[in-house]
Amino acid sequence: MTTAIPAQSGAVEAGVAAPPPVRAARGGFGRFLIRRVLQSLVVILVVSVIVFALLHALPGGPARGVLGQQASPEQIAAFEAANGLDQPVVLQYLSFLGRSLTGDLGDSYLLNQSVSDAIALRLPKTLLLTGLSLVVAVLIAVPAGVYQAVRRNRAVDYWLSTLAIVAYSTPTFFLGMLLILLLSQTAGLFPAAAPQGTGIAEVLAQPAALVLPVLTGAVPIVATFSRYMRSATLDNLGEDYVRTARAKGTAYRRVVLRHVLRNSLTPVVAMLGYYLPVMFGGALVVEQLFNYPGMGLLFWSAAQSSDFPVLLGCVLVISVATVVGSLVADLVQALLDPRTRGGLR
Amino acid sequence: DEAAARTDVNYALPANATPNWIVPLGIAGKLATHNSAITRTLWEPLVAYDGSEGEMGRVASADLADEITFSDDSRTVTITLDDRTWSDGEPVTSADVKLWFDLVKGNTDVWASYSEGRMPDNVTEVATPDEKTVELTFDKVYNPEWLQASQLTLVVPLPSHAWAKSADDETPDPALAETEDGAKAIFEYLIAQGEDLGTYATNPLWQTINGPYSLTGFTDSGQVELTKNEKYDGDDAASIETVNLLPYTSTDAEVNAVRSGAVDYGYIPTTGLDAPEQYESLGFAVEPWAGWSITYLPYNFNHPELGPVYRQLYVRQALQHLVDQEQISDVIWKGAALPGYGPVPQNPESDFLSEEQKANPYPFDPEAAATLLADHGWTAGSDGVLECTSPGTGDDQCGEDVEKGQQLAITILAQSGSAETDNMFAEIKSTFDQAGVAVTIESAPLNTVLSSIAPCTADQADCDWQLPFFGTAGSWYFGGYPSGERVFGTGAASNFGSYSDDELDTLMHDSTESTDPSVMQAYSKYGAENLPVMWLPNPVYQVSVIKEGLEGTTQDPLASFHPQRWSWAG
Amino acid sequence: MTALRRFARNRLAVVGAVALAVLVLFVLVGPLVYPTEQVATDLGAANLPPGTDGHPLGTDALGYDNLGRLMIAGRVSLLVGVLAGALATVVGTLWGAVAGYVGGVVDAVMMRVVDAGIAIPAIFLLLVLSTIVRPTVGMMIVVLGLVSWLVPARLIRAEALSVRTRDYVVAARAMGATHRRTVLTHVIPNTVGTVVVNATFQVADAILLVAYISFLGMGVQPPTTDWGAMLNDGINYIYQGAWWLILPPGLAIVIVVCALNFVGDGLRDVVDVKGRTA
Amino acid sequence: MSDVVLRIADLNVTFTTDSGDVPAVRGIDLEVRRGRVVALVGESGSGKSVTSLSVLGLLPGTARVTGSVELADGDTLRDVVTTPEDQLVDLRGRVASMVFQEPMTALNPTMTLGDQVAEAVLNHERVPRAVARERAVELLRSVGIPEPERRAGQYPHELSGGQRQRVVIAIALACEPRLIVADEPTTALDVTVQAGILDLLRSLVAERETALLLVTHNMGVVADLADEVAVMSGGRIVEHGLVDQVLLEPAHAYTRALLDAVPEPPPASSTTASRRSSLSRPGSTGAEVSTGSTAGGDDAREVVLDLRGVSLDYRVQGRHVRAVERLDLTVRAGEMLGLVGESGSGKSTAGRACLGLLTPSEGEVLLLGTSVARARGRARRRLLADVGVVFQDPGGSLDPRRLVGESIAEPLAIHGRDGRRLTAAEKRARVRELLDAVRLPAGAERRYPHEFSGGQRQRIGLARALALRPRLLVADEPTSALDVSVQAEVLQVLRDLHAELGFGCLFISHDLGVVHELTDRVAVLRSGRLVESGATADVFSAPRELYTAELLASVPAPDPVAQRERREARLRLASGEDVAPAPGAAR
Ligand SMILES: Nc1ncnc2c1ncn2[C@@H]1O[C@H](COP(=O)(O)OP(=O)(O)OP(=O)(O)O)[C@@H](O)[C@H]1O
Ligand SMILES: Nc1ncnc2c1ncn2[C@@H]1O[C@H](COP(=O)(O)OP(=O)(O)OP(=O)(O)O)[C@@H](O)[C@H]1O
Ligand SMILES: [Mg+2]
Ligand SMILES: [Mg+2]
Ligand code: NI
Repeated sequence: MTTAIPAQSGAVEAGVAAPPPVRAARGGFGRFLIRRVLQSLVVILVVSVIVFALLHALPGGPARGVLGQQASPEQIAAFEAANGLDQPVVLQYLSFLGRSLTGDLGDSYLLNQSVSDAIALRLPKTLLLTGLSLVVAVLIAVPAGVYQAVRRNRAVDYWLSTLAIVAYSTPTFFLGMLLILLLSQTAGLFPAAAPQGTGIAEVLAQPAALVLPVLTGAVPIVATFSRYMRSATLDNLGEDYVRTARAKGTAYRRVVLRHVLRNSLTPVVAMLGYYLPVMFGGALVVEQLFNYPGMGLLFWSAAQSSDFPVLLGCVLVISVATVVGSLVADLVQALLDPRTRGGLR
Repeated sequence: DEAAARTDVNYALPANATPNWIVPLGIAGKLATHNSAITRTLWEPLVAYDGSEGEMGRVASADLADEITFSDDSRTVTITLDDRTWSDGEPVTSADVKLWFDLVKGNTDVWASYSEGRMPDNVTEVATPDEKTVELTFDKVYNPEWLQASQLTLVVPLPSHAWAKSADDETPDPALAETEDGAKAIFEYLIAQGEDLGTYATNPLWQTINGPYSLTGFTDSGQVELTKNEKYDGDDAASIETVNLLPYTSTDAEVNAVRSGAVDYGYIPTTGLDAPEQYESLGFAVEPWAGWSITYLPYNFNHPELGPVYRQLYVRQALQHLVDQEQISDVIWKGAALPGYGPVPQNPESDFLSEEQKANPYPFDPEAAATLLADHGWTAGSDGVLECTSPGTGDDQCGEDVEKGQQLAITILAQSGSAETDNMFAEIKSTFDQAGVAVTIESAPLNTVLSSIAPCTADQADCDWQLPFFGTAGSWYFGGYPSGERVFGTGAASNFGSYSDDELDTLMHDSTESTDPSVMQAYSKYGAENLPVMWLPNPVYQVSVIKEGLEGTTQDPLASFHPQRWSWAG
Repeated sequence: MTALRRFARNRLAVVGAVALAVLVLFVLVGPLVYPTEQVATDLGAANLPPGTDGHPLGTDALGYDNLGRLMIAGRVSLLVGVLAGALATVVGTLWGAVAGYVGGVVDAVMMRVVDAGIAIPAIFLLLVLSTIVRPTVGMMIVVLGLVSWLVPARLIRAEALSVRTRDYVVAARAMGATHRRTVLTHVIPNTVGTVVVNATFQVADAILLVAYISFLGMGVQPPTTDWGAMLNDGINYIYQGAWWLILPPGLAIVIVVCALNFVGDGLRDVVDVKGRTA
Repeated sequence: MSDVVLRIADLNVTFTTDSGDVPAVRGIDLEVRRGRVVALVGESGSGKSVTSLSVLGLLPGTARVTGSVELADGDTLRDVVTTPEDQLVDLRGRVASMVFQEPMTALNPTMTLGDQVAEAVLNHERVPRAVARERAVELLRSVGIPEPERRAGQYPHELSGGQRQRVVIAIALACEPRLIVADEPTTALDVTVQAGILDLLRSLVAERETALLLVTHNMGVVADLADEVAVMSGGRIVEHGLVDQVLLEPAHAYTRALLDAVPEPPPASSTTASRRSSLSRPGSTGAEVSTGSTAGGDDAREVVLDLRGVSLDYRVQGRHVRAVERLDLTVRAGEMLGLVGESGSGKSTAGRACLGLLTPSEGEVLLLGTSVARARGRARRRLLADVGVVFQDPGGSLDPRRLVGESIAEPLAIHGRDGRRLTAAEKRARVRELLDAVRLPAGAERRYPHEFSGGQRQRIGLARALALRPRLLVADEPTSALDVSVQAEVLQVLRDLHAELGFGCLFISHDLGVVHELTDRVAVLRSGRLVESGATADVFSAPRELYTAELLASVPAPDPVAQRERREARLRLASGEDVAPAPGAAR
């Protein structure tokens, strides 16, 4: 082990020769950020290498998938030559890397679109829908989880737990179908399709159509987050500081909201960091079920049809989202819990 | 009534397949049927040959040819053109046909429908004696039916007065296409324009049309709006004012749209055939749309161990006896797949189909299968799996190259992702297992299956696949003329299992190059009896739901839609 | 003994444990009590509604008795679900706890590995894997574990970051405890709430994922099946109102996950010694 | 209505635990009147904290309460036992407030201290947030937190134990309640600060007629502050009376035993005649003998701990703050070194550095001759096998999710003994032995830390530190939460063990009495610097530094009369400091 002694507590950074006080602060965080960005670049690079390698490990190459079973060997050869697939993988990767650096992600084999266009078209829509789901979910799940923890082992807690589990173990697809069947086709309250149209504005102009897809996307997240929230809140309710806060005459509700809530957000924050790539990657099932072509569908069909440029483009977008999500989660946690700030160095 | 008042139709495109090409010159990856169907409503082909009128044949009203006359020696064909004009008022002329030939000839490397020795290679001369006549000379004698159904149909007269240029600001000059470089430049230009999806509804190039519809809307998400072409002067005029082609992300999304009334002509999953009432009560007719296709499992005749076994006709017969096509079609596919017994598509019926194929030479009969195998020296081993115990070439022996102790154990590599396919193979496994033929099912996505079954020889390492399936949406779709040289011909690219049979080769050769019309039937008979592949029920193109009152919706087995024939009753 | 009693005091946990036991009996002993043909298909008796011909839950598209099928399917689902869930939880928890506890370079490297794992979409990984591996139950468990340990790793690391600043962890360190010991006896037990919640989700995920990877060709092979696949097949019949194809597998999954969750809660109660203060 | 602020009648509290019911309080009656200070003393684990918690209705859910606890709100008496939670909220902090025994964990780790204090103000007064925050700063100042403006923005983990305790006190004072229940409010405080806090409390009582229920084990504090004393033992009040009477003429045998156990306070200062307690502990002679031998300078003994010019920094809001400056310390085998000093002076920090938990920014820590900072892996573990540790925070340093038995056995599990793993039975036997040594009942090993009283937890920590046979013991306030009788016994155990094993010991404490009695040499820290060190007897009898003298003078004596004298002496000293610094005061 050559690392710093782990047990050193959070903000303690003993042993570093004291640099000038004020610059130390900015330097510390600044250096942390720089280091994280560098690490992130490495992650993205590694991911692209892995994905590239895996793609090329697939038997047969993309030509069959793109051209279909009727394609002749000449056509396949022509396709491979045209797309540089006949070159050594390393060269292919380097040229991909070179182009990506200039912002050119190449052209889709199948869509008759450049990859950046294809992504630019779908990303905002996906972000909007999954983002809304996430916001709705957090707004419901956090209070629900806290409430359950406060009512631990009472009937409400059991019922909400069961509900969360049922919601979670129902395939999203089935859930969406049920919602459509009940709220759309039987009750006629909302349309069965998500808002159609290209722009965000157009989508937002049809709020009724957003209800079902957002709900379908939100339910599993509510189930997840509320469970984690309940558990973390339970942990914190047992801490001594809760007693101190109560002794001050802080109402229990306020104790929970002001003290316990913040300290219990750790798992939810970690999960939120994870949902960022999910948001960028799209929610396939919701997109499929509600006729809302987004990133999920783009990626899925590209994977199915070996549309390598699109696949790689999507993976790049998702990796950026991942590293950003992980960084944001770390920062938010450090913000919430001063003891963990040592990790930011 | 309500239907009569409507002037538009909403048609659901196949799930997760947004249109992305309208130029009548196909390039790789842009050949999806819905693309060509849209193209055909804008530009009529020289010869239309399809099943849109109930049986396969030429549909003269939908093409630009007037008369097609073959010379006595069948080497040349003279085509006179209908008296038609482009939407900008220019007449459709023989030069427009010539432009197509020039462009395709100069760009065989990129034109996606190219196949060596076929169009345009087999045309040695394109003569245009006058404005309305085209004379094609072929390199040898071909079957005229074949020529009409699968070669001339490829030709789409192009507006030479508008398209024969290589840049926006050039003046079109048909002569440019006659040079090789010129042809390349024009082709490139047109393709480049075609790659700009956003301008499909506005690019002036695509406004010069001669079909019953014009393209008035094309969104990024793939929604297409076709509006009746007022300048159309042919026999196939549209009745519906506006046709909206709607893209869907999945069958479920589409079904929801159908149920909410957003779609007039759509499709449902096969399970819908179980209880059609649920759609009928919504005012839809449920109609399976049979495709002009066959579905099969290719035997890998070059598999190191099983190849010799597959090469025994009696083995193939026995295995075919074990496939209960009727039950599978009825119960598992609920009628959304139709039994197929040979190399010729059986729906709709045609003159190509032989009585023998129709009658199914190898009906489901486990006992017959058992007898066949037992008679050739196969006995069940201790694990119940049949084993060759009597190798040799005698009549009651396993046959050439089949070794003693060879087990009849087959791994089927099946396309994944469809409940019907999964169930079909579960059923096949069950019956095969009971007959002592051990079956292991592996499944993989279509792409993976297709990528791992290239034709191979026994000494190649990746020649280990045994019996693959890639036919959830039909294994092979034919053009108008269902000749199988590309699938079953010795050494053909799509002859994955390396089947090779002299007699079938001859029959297939004749089917394109002899003028004897009965040759296809002979081919159908031989293919049904000799079993180059294992025949399976052929899934329909889709199970359509069509709004009551929408007429003229005869479903073309070539899977193309012809909105100009549609109309609202009343 | 006290742990058992503490567990038993949570009545729902006991109910959960009993439900799990009953389910295990159902899938293991059930077929002995209620034998049905689950190998050979019978298309002649396919798609029967409940109650016909002595099929209490009807038959499926291949003519298998649905009740019997539920039992057979449960074997795969329970085995894969629980083991894959356990694998993902164990690997993820250890990974996250070590990263969070040790910190520094080790943490950076370990968490960047997790980032990379999350950045490679699972669909894609499964797709590639499906062309490489042969689908066996063991393989499925490994593959499912492989794609699902990342989230618990992140979660537990976040918790470990704060647990490691606690005095009792510092104390362990001062006593010369190895990283291994500290992580196993102090860090992980004090993140148990999150671990337990995550574990139940992992099991639910795994059971449903089995059906999903069948789609990619990595699922169980006929004539075996699993609850997720049964449920997926059944959903196709949703508009026909064929509840008997949807509800039984759906309920089975929900019961397993619910039961595990309640058992998890019970376990939590065992470890969560402080209990309620309110 | 009379002046009664709190009336406890027939209070019974029983805890439900896995190992059966634990009766903690068995029928006590107590009354606290306006302006009176009632001290609750008694054996560790006798139910003092439980009683005080019940006053505010803060007992955990596992407690069953019968009887009545009435609080006077204006003119009405309200029974806390039956009042629903939402109405209690109004009483807490306003009518009665509480100082918790274990300050280390009593504060919310993620909220700034200023906010936590301000919250108490905001709960009962409608004032703007900014005003509340200013008030918080003032409160922090009044409890003697240095640089309160800056500290208000800090988080609890950035404070020393004593500082945290003062924050907790500040919170309790925030709304000027009619009753303050203070559970060992000065355990973590050094004597000077303690004296300040006591002065503060005394003035509150005098000026605002605040009633004070003071739980403490420090007889000096009792003598200094209390009007009445109630002595608890085994959940009952065994004796109750006025302070002079109880302390000087104890009636109950237990009280007598308790007073007997009070360690002899060090001489108040060079200028004050120390009034030795008539009942000197017999063991103290032994200590003095060993002191004598050390003073003689036996440098041949192995050095087990060597701090050479060690400086330690913390990082606070991005700035490096020096907590310890060039500290030199040596502890030899068999030697006990007392480390004393004001709260926040860096004692615990130095202790942590000895264990390698902090890396010095300057200097070097040699543990048993090896640098801890450089030892890694197995070597480090082997090194630490010979070191016993007691943390300042007895509650926090025990894993809440492990049984006490497991915690005590942990060093055994980590290191084994004599290079060999112990069997479960051996471990169990050793745990019993240790529990017995620190006077915890058998069966304690099967309970969880939170089920114990503060003093009991502290003994658990001590037991853990002694589980192996250490060559060096680093003990950070190991007896602060113990009542004198238990403390005496525990110290005796320590002494016996020391005699047997001959370990070196760094004994961090603010209890100068204990230090005086136990240690051979003493080092005095102030603001992170070593200001004085030498043989304990010498330093205490003739401090060279004024600071040391001040420390000594602040030690309260367990005799009310004597304490009054000491207090005056201290005040004289404090004012004298301004006039004429003592000669030789090197600042
Ligand atoms: N984690 C930390 N971060 C920042 N400052 C700290 C931290 N821990 C302690 N300090 C500061 O360092 C100084 C010394 O603290 P230390 O805990 O060593 O005091 P101490 O002598 O043990 O006091 P006490 O007797 O009150 O426990 C104090 O001013 C304290 O505020
Ligand atoms: N939550 C609990 N569960 C079970 N037993 C408890 C609990 N809290 C306290 N006890 C027990 O109740 C008794 C009284 O504890 P209390 O904390 O009142 O002691 P104390 O007089 O304050 O002692 P000390 O001086 O050591 O703090 C002890 O024996 C303790 O073990
Ligand atoms: Mg106490
Ligand atoms: Mg301290
Ligand atoms: Ni290490």
